[in-house]
Amino acid sequence: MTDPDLPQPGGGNVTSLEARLAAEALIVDVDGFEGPLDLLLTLSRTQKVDLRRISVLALAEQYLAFVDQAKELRIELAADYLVMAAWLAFLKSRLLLPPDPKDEGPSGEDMAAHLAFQLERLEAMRDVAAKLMGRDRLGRDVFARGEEESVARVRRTRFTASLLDLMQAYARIRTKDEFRPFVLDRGPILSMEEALARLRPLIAFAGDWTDLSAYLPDGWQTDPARRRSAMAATFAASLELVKRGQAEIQQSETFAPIRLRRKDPHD
Amino acid sequence: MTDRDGPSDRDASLFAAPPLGEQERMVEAVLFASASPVSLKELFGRLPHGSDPAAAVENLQRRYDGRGVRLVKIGDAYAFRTAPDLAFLMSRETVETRKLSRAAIETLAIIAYHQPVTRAEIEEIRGVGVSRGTIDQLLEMDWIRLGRRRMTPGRPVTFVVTETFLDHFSLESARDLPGLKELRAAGLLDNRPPPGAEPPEPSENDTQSELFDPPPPEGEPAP
Amino acid sequence: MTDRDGPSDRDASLFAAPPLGEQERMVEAVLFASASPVSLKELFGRLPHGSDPAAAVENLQRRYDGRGVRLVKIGDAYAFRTAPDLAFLMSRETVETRKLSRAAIETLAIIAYHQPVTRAEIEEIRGVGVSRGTIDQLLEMDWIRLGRRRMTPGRPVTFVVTETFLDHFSLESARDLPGLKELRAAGLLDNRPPPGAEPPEPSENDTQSELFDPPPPEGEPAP
Repeated sequence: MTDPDLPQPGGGNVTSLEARLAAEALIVDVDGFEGPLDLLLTLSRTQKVDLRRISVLALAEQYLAFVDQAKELRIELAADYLVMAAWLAFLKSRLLLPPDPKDEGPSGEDMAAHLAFQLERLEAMRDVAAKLMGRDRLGRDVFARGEEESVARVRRTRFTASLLDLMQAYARIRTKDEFRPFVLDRGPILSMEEALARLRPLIAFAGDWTDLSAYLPDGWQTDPARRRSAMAATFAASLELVKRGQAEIQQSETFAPIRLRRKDPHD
Repeated sequence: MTDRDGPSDRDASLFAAPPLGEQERMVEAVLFASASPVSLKELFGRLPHGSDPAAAVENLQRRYDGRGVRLVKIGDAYAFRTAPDLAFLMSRETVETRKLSRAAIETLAIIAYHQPVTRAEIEEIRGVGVSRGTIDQLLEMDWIRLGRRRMTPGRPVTFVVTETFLDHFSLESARDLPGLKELRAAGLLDNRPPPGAEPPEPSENDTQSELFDPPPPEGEPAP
Repeated sequence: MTDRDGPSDRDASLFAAPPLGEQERMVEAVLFASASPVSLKELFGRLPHGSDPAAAVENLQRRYDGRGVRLVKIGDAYAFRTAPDLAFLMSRETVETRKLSRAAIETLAIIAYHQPVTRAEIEEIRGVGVSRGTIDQLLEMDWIRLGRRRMTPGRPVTFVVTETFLDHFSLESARDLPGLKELRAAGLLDNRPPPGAEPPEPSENDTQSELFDPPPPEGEPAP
């Protein structure tokens, strides 16, 4: 798997036996890799140099050789490994061919530098993750009060919920809503009973003259068919309220807005 | 009891007991971290060979004399206890926590995601009525409060979440709550019941698991 | 908080704060009794009116310096913890902590060092998708929480570490993370987009955030 065509900086002391063993170990462990970047980082270690001085070209070669070998051994590689292989093949051609002045886009060097940065950053994160896990940890190195004291005096129930509860509850409601059976959806007809049931509590607050159209239910104003039905039903319902002496109605001239207000029983 | 092992003792010279001050620190840490009172015999077993826990306990007891906590003897064991005159400070420790009901958590979620939201809107989103007690409970917990009245006929009151709510859920603002798509992407939207909750009715569970295959529905503003 | 009311203040003379030594005992008792850190704000609420818990904590911290238990600061809160050098005595107290997967450990480290960080950024750094359940697990352990939404297209949610995280890893604040300065100096915490990358296209994921676009209304008490 080490590529004989490519010089390996600092890697000259790797005997072919070691290399073969390493290659086999990689094949066996392919499931253990966490994605192409992880594999690249492992491959880069065979170069035995500081990640900042790594040969990205050699690394690309190593990766492509690895993918070829996996194919030969009929190991099913996940799509992202193949995407990375395609990208590295592209990068390799960019690095080997003289730059085409007409070609726009990033240079091979920039792309290689970014890959080196990504590898360095991933390794740095792994280092600090290990350092973090090695710190004095609660319950292992330092300890909290073992016997919390509580004086049983005030017994108060406190209700609580976690953020997960909250988010899951919301998801539950909203996804349920999406699948509301179609038949339950309201048709374009608002019945007078519905309009009356709606208007009755609303009118109780309206001491001032208010345009009838303001009482149309939400979502019924835009669609003309729904609007007509809602307007008719609401108008009929308002007449019913007037008849019962609960409201007053007026229209200043023909086609002017119809206005409605609460009628106080004491008036 | 203080000088059991003379310097002639071979073990003691090989594995010299730590100085008494150090033993005192050790006893202090062990008693502090232990979930129940610790006997002298147990301390003897846990401290380095040749230690004298009785002397260490005695010194410690003097050190904590008059402090906010005391080293007290319970039976033949020792433990730290709050000084009796400060017991009044501890009364808050005894709260019993209970999970919020499903109706309450759903109502709360709708308020958090759609605030300011009216009661009618909550009912519309939940698809069932919201009992007065649920709103009252959330108000009493100081997780929701009244917002501006909606400028629509009837001028219904709206509900919004409070600072206390944000505090409890460690949120900087309600806007930071993830949307449905994000919930799904984060793997939070699955049909596993939330920890501690009773499993949802099977019928609903079935519907839900089917919901995750079609393109994710968007959260849409309440009407 | 620091300047206690002078004797001229009528309230202060009626309900005079206890002397600082007494306040110290009170803080000691409250912190000793609690296994989890107690914030200054909470101490302020529990101590008698006019107390200065900050000063009391400072005195206490000095008092416990070098003892078997120490008074440590965790974010804005304080707790007593056993001295790390005595861990060897505590084998009996050790609780088997849940084994975290390598993916979870790395994700946690990335959140800690890059916070606030979006899921996409975590995936970019690790070079692999964050598996379902990893974020979930860290949230459940209360080691991470939601931060502010990123003000970029799509307004993705971000993650930050919690006080529980700091407490667990004996950190006073996230600034004390090991190697943080070196990483920053080496530019490894920069958000460096890949060369030639298109600026991320606005995602259609924004429905939810639009919900919150109008400024949150001020609550006015119901008449």
